[in-house]
Amino acid sequence: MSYKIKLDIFEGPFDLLVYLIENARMSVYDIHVSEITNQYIKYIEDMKALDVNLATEFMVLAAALIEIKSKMLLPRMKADGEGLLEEDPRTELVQRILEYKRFKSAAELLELQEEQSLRIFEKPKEDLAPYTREADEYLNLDLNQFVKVFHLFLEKKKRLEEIKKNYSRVERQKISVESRVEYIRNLFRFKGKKKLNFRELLTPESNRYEVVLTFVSMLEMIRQKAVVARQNVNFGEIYLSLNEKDKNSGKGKPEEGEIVS
Amino acid sequence: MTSKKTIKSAFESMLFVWGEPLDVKIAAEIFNMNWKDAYDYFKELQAEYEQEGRGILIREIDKSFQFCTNMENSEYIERLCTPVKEKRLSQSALEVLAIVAYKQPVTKGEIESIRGIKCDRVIEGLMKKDLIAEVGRSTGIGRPILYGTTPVFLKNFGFKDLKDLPDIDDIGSVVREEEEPDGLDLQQISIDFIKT
Amino acid sequence: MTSKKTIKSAFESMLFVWGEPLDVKIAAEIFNMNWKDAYDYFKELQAEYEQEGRGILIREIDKSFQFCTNMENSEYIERLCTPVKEKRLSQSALEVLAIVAYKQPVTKGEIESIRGIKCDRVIEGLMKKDLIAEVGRSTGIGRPILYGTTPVFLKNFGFKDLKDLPDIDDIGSVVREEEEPDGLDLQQISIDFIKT
Repeated sequence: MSYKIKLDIFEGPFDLLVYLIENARMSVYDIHVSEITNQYIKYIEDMKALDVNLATEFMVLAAALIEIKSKMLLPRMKADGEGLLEEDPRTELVQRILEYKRFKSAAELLELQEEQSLRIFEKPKEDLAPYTREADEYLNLDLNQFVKVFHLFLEKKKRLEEIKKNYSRVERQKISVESRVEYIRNLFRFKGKKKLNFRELLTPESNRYEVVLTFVSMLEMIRQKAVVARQNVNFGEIYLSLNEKDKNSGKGKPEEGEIVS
Repeated sequence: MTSKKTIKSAFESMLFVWGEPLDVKIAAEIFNMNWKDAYDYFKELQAEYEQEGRGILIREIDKSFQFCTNMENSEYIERLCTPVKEKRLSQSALEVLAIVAYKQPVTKGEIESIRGIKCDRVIEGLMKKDLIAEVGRSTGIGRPILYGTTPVFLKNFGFKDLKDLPDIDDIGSVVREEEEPDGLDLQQISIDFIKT
Repeated sequence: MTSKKTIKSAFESMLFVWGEPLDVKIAAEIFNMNWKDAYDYFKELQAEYEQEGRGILIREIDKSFQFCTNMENSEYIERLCTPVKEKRLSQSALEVLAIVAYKQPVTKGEIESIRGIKCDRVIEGLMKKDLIAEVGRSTGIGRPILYGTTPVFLKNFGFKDLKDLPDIDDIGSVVREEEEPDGLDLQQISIDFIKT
């Protein structure tokens, strides 16, 4: 028999093997390994003679077939004669052939589907430009995420609180704007003056924090119209004078009345 | 002889694939039929689509026919074609939003003292997205702005009103602890100083 | 409330303009309706077109719908114009595609072990055609890439979804029944012989 074919029409060694088995009208479940192996090897040799570039996988299967063929020659009875059959050396090969055949059939089926689908036509998208507007931005807000994030945050915070509780806070005592305003009011009273230099509001020990705090407090008092400030030159002295007209007009705090009167 | 039904079905397919107005002459040639018959078939098809109030119609332009969409649906097509950009809130934005939601009305200082970090940019971002808004001014020193959530916030989360907000255990205690006087508020100020 | 008729008409317009398969989710969002209702409307439309034996039909692909021509009219369409046809897949490509379709997610190694031959080039080709895609990595040694089919595969082969694939265990018998005894397959091969 001479095969005038190119090997590349076979999709792989299994494809060739399946072809040979079917061509020989053999059952996959009862392959005459010796016969098939001879045919298979003959095939490959013919190909080599024709200078066909053979994929190594074809040789791998050839080797596997030869191995199965040799195993078939060995008695499959156990040496002790208990009659237990060793596994048929062809089993794995049969499984693989069957699996390959299943997918080969599936491929044929896909081919049919493809053929039908090629007879169905779509139309391209219309020109959407007349319909397109500016992109709508929308916010993806997920309530669960919202609550989860906040829970995490609260937990973190609570843990921090726990840690803080175990340590006593060592901090410079700081004064609030309110108490500083109060202090400045009292200063006016103690010194019995209507006018004070900004420097006089500070002590020589005042640090930067206190300077800033005093300044902010002064601004707050100006806003409340409790004092009037004057600065004759840039970076010059600031003079503060109690605002005589501040007659409980602003916040209506009783202390304010006291100072003024 | 090809049946009328087959021809009309084929005309539909041809109109669909062709896209552009299809000349009756071309269609007639394909079926080897006379022009008038082909024209009548197209008119029948056109009438069918119109009667059934379909979303696609057949229009006649200079002895050619073409599928087109029903004008009445242009609004929906517009919505279909409008691209949508999805945005998500960042972790910090969600945190600030939660604080505002649960503590409103609230000042920036309070938010910052709870989170222990500056929030100007985040607050700005949430305002831009219309999720929070200025709702007034505190009577405290400096009369700081008070923030609250907006109807957009409720809508986005699907709340009917603020009472719909899920209960968060311990939220009160955690937030309150931080409010104690002598506290973080001043620390916050000192942080600001260092920065500048 | 928008009437059912209006919605179905709008869906038709949208399908027509869109051309590509239109995701039911997108259509549902436009009408603020739930997914299932939108899906049912599409199915109703699909049935209407089918019953009337129209030249255009609606096909379902992966939870999307698309207008397409009736297969029976392909002859006339081809007479009208020469549609750009995608090239048919080679035998080996079909085999690999079948393995991926039925065994997905699947590694290259598994495909090669079934076919008994290397498949790199074929896989590459199928990826380029967007019929298969990387869908993840196996937890096995070397964490090999896993392949699966794409929506393009469903569309090109006319499957609604993966469940639409014929049962593989029945395939063998079905195909065998269709073959004439002593088989066309062999004849086919011998024809090939002469060709080469």
